[in-house]
Amino acid sequence: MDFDVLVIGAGPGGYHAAIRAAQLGLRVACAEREAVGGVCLNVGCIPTKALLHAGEQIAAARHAADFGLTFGEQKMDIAKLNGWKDGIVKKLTGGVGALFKANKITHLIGEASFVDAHTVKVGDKTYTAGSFIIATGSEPAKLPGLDVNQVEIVDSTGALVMPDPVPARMLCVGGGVIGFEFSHVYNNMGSQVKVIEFLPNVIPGADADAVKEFAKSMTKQGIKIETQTKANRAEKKADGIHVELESVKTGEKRTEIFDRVLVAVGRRPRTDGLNVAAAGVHVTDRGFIPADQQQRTNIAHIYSVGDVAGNPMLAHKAMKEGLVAAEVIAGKPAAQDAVAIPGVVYTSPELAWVGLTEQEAKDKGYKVKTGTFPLSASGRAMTLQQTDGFVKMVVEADTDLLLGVHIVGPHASDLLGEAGLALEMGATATDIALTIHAHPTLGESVLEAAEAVHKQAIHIMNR
Amino acid sequence: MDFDVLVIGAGPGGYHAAIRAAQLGLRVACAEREAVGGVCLNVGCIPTKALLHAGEQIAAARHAADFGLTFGEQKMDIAKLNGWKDGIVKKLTGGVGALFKANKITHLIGEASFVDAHTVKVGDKTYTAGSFIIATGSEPAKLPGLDVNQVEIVDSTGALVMPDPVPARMLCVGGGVIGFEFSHVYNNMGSQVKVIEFLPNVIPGADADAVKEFAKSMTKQGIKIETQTKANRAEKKADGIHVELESVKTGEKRTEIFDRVLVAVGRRPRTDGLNVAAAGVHVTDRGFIPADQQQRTNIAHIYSVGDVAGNPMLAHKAMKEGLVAAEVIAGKPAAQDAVAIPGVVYTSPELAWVGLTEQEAKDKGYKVKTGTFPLSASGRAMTLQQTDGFVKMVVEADTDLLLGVHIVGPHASDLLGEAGLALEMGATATDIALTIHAHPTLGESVLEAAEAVHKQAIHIMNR
Amino acid sequence: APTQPTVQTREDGRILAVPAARQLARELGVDLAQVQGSGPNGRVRVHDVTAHVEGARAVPPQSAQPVASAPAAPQPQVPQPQAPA
Ligand SMILES: Cc1cc2nc3c(=O)[nH]c(=O)nc-3n(C[C@H](O)[C@H](O)[C@H](O)COP(=O)(O)OP(=O)(O)OC[C@H]3O[C@@H](n4cnc5c(N)ncnc54)[C@H](O)[C@@H]3O)c2cc1C
Ligand SMILES: Cc1cc2nc3c(=O)[nH]c(=O)nc-3n(C[C@H](O)[C@H](O)[C@H](O)COP(=O)(O)OP(=O)(O)OC[C@H]3O[C@@H](n4cnc5c(N)ncnc54)[C@H](O)[C@@H]3O)c2cc1C
Repeated sequence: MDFDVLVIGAGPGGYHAAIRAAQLGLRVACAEREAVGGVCLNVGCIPTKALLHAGEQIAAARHAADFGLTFGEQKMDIAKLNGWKDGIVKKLTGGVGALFKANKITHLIGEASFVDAHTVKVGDKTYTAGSFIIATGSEPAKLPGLDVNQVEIVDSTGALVMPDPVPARMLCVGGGVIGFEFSHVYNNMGSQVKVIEFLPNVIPGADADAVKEFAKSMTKQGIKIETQTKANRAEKKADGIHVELESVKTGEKRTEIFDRVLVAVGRRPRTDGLNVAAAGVHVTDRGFIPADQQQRTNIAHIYSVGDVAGNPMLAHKAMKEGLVAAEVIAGKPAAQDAVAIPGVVYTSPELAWVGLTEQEAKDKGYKVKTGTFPLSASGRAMTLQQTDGFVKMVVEADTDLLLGVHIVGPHASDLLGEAGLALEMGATATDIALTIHAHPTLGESVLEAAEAVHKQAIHIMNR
Repeated sequence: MDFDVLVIGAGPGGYHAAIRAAQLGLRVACAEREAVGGVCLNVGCIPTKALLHAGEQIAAARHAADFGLTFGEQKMDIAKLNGWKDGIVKKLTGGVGALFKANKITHLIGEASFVDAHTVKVGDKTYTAGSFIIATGSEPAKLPGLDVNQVEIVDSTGALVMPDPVPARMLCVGGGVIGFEFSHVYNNMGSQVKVIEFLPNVIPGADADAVKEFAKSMTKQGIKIETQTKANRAEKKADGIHVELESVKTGEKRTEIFDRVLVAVGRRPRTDGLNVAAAGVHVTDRGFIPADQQQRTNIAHIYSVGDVAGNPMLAHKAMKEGLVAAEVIAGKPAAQDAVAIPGVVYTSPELAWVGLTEQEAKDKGYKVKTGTFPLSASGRAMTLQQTDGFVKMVVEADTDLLLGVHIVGPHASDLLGEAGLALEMGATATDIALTIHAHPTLGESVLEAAEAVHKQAIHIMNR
Repeated sequence: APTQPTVQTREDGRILAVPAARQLARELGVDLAQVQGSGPNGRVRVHDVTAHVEGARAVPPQSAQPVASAPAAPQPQVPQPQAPA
């Protein structure tokens, strides 16, 4: 046996699994056919956040006039922007490479495919291992009629390279997390951005009130949102890309012209080239390789983690599952038993949530109480010049048990730490309300939302 | 009896007490001789944070060059800056006034003084009440030899009015929280700033490692820090304010010249004009009016909350104590039983902590383990261009019980929410390590610090 | 009759209890030091306090049990949080 564990894919799921397995004393290999770090570090979480930060600094410079700070002519060096972003990616992927070395993980370069349930081929070599962890991730879903050429019509990977000049008119097809993050970037960079979404609401999965507040702020910032709208086809002409849009409700069609079209209509699991059939691993109709709470597939010594294992396709879920798989293989009592998996849209304001939405809680039969505290009443938000948003808490009425927290606002993702821990600890709104939160912080709004559940928030009237 | 409760002072301690008492159905009055909102809203927490934000935007604009965003000539309209800051204060104090009205709290304008244990005089009227809450706060301590004139030699209140032009050379006497917040503001505004501190370390009370990391970043940003140094006297001359500085260790003296000197050497409780003696309320030698866990003074129906009740002099402590006093008076089972009171320096990076420092834990006899995760290994910190700092966790070795969390970094104050809740809930490092934290967030560094306690952080080598 | 549970006391004298449990104990006049915590390190949660009260109520009041004879103890409406499925 060449290795105790062979991990396929070095995205967040795979590299967390590999490192934890090595920490636990196992002999570990990790195969990767593209770049260490996977989608997340190379063309996902990290480069988008870099661009979002840059875009937000442009907006911040504009708002600085409110307190008397003004600037002369502003210049954006697009090549430098792309280079800076790439530098961060390189630093992080280089870091993962260094961690592989330091943890004595064998990095197998190339595409891995199963020969049988105990053997994997990478390049022209075959390797045996006691356990395998499939962490092959996902790729952008395609939309018929809109062929991605990564120039005018791009997917999330193409959209990461900011063109020079910035497109004047930008269409984002898909009003999910990824679509809005890019729309926010391009809007701040100066594009006129329209987002279309097939469903009646953007950011499916988030709390309806939170989505409403979020969409209001995006609209105020200049992003046009059209729900229940689809894009049928796109054609490049001299004056731009002609896109046929259709109202889902009325069937009415019209053509609009854009300079760049982003297709962001979801992601699908990736198992091409992996030849899992040779190992007898079950793949669902939709291409997922499902796993149990220990991340085991139908074949007991083959594990599946991350995007390929199922929804939600989020890096922190992949990481958790990677750690669980590694620990289980090392004989530890690990399980993916999380009460809730947080979600974040890293725009400004951010939209961040963890746990049940009000509607989900009701659908599950909970008797629900909610408490909401608007950031317009937060002193800290005022000093940060960012008062759009609120904290909303969903609580089981009889027991006061926290069920979900939904935040629109600056640093919302940082406030999720408390909310997530509270859910995992089985905390009540009272536990949060009785905990001293530093003043003046955005976290006080979490406290006030908990107080609002009991109609005892201090800085608003409780009705 | 005119009122069920008469609150003296409308700072955060007083106004929280008044509003909660009203929410609980009591007839409430609140006396205030200056401005509603107290030190905190008028000349403390809020205006400093406004100035800090403005200063940080200047620094951010400079760092934007890293990703290709440059600006022409930058102008700071100081009058507008002061006006913007005052506007936020006005909005918040106006808000408290509106909450008083909406909650039917009688606002008594003027200085309150006890006539006897059941009667208070405000202006030329006397009022009786069932209970009294003393929330008279604190004021800046004075330093012999440095007479505050609020022009060249200022205390924190004078320092809040940014002069035009900004002083070229600024001395801050006192390296505590308030001193550093102002030093950071003035440094970002373009002053050459020196901070002197009598003690061997700045930010007394914070964890030694955290203070070291914090001071390193402040120094890197251009603030000169001299510890074990005191200021003996200051004299205004034609070329500036001549200040005699003395080394505490060697006794060596020298004179340096500044354009503005800030005296920030602590605060002292304020009971002048209150005539507590008439009520028989005990006052300590240092001027505090101590209270028990229910905020009762030695006189059972007279309560004391906030700065006047004792250290730490922090707004969120005042708020908590205000709520407790009100609830106790209303017959509720409240107590000031907080495990820990957080502290924050709102500079960039922020220094924020809650619970025991490593040294305090050791001094209390705990067998201690620690875990530290540097922000230089955080992807989120990189995208925010703010990688100075770390998260340090102090844990009881045998039980894994969390004892303290110490953070230097951006949004550190927002991350305290999780840390504070964890302490109050009696959480272990394992509880935090097993909770999914969204990626990419700064909160992941809290998770990684918890993992580091167990030598299992993913993004660093654990030694 | 059930005997008083032996409650581990920590060396630092701290009784580990979540904030809501501390508040409920005050409300019901329960001495937290007498409550057996079900969490890690003996951490007391809300349901531990209610279970303690119910256990005490099942036993005829004795002078040794301050819980049942606490004057301020109202008829408790006992919340019992359950983790969501
Ligand atoms: C634009 C964008 C922004 C995003 N932002 C966020 C965010 O902010 N937060 C968040 O939580 N999530 C975000 N995501 C989602 C996140 O990137 C994924 O959930 C995460 O990368 C999944 O990790 P993984 O390890 O399962 O797979 P991946 O990251 O997809 O990695 C799989 C790896 O396996 C390799 N591989 C596949 N097949 C083989 C094979 N046969 N042999 C060898 N190697 C193979 C691939 O080359 C790849 O490197 C974003 C995604 C995108 C596209
Ligand atoms: C520059 C600065 C920055 C600060 N930043 C922070 C921070 O970021 N976070 C934090 O937690 N804390 C901060 N503090 C400390 C914080 O302001 C105090 O802890 C807080 O204001 C205390 O609240 P209090 O209600 O006890 O008293 P105060 O806010 O001092 O209010 C007392 C009120 O009582 C009134 N009063 C006094 N005597 C009488 C009388 N006899 N009759 C009628 N009225 C009377 C006063 O006029 C005053 O309005 C800061 C302080 C300063 C100076």
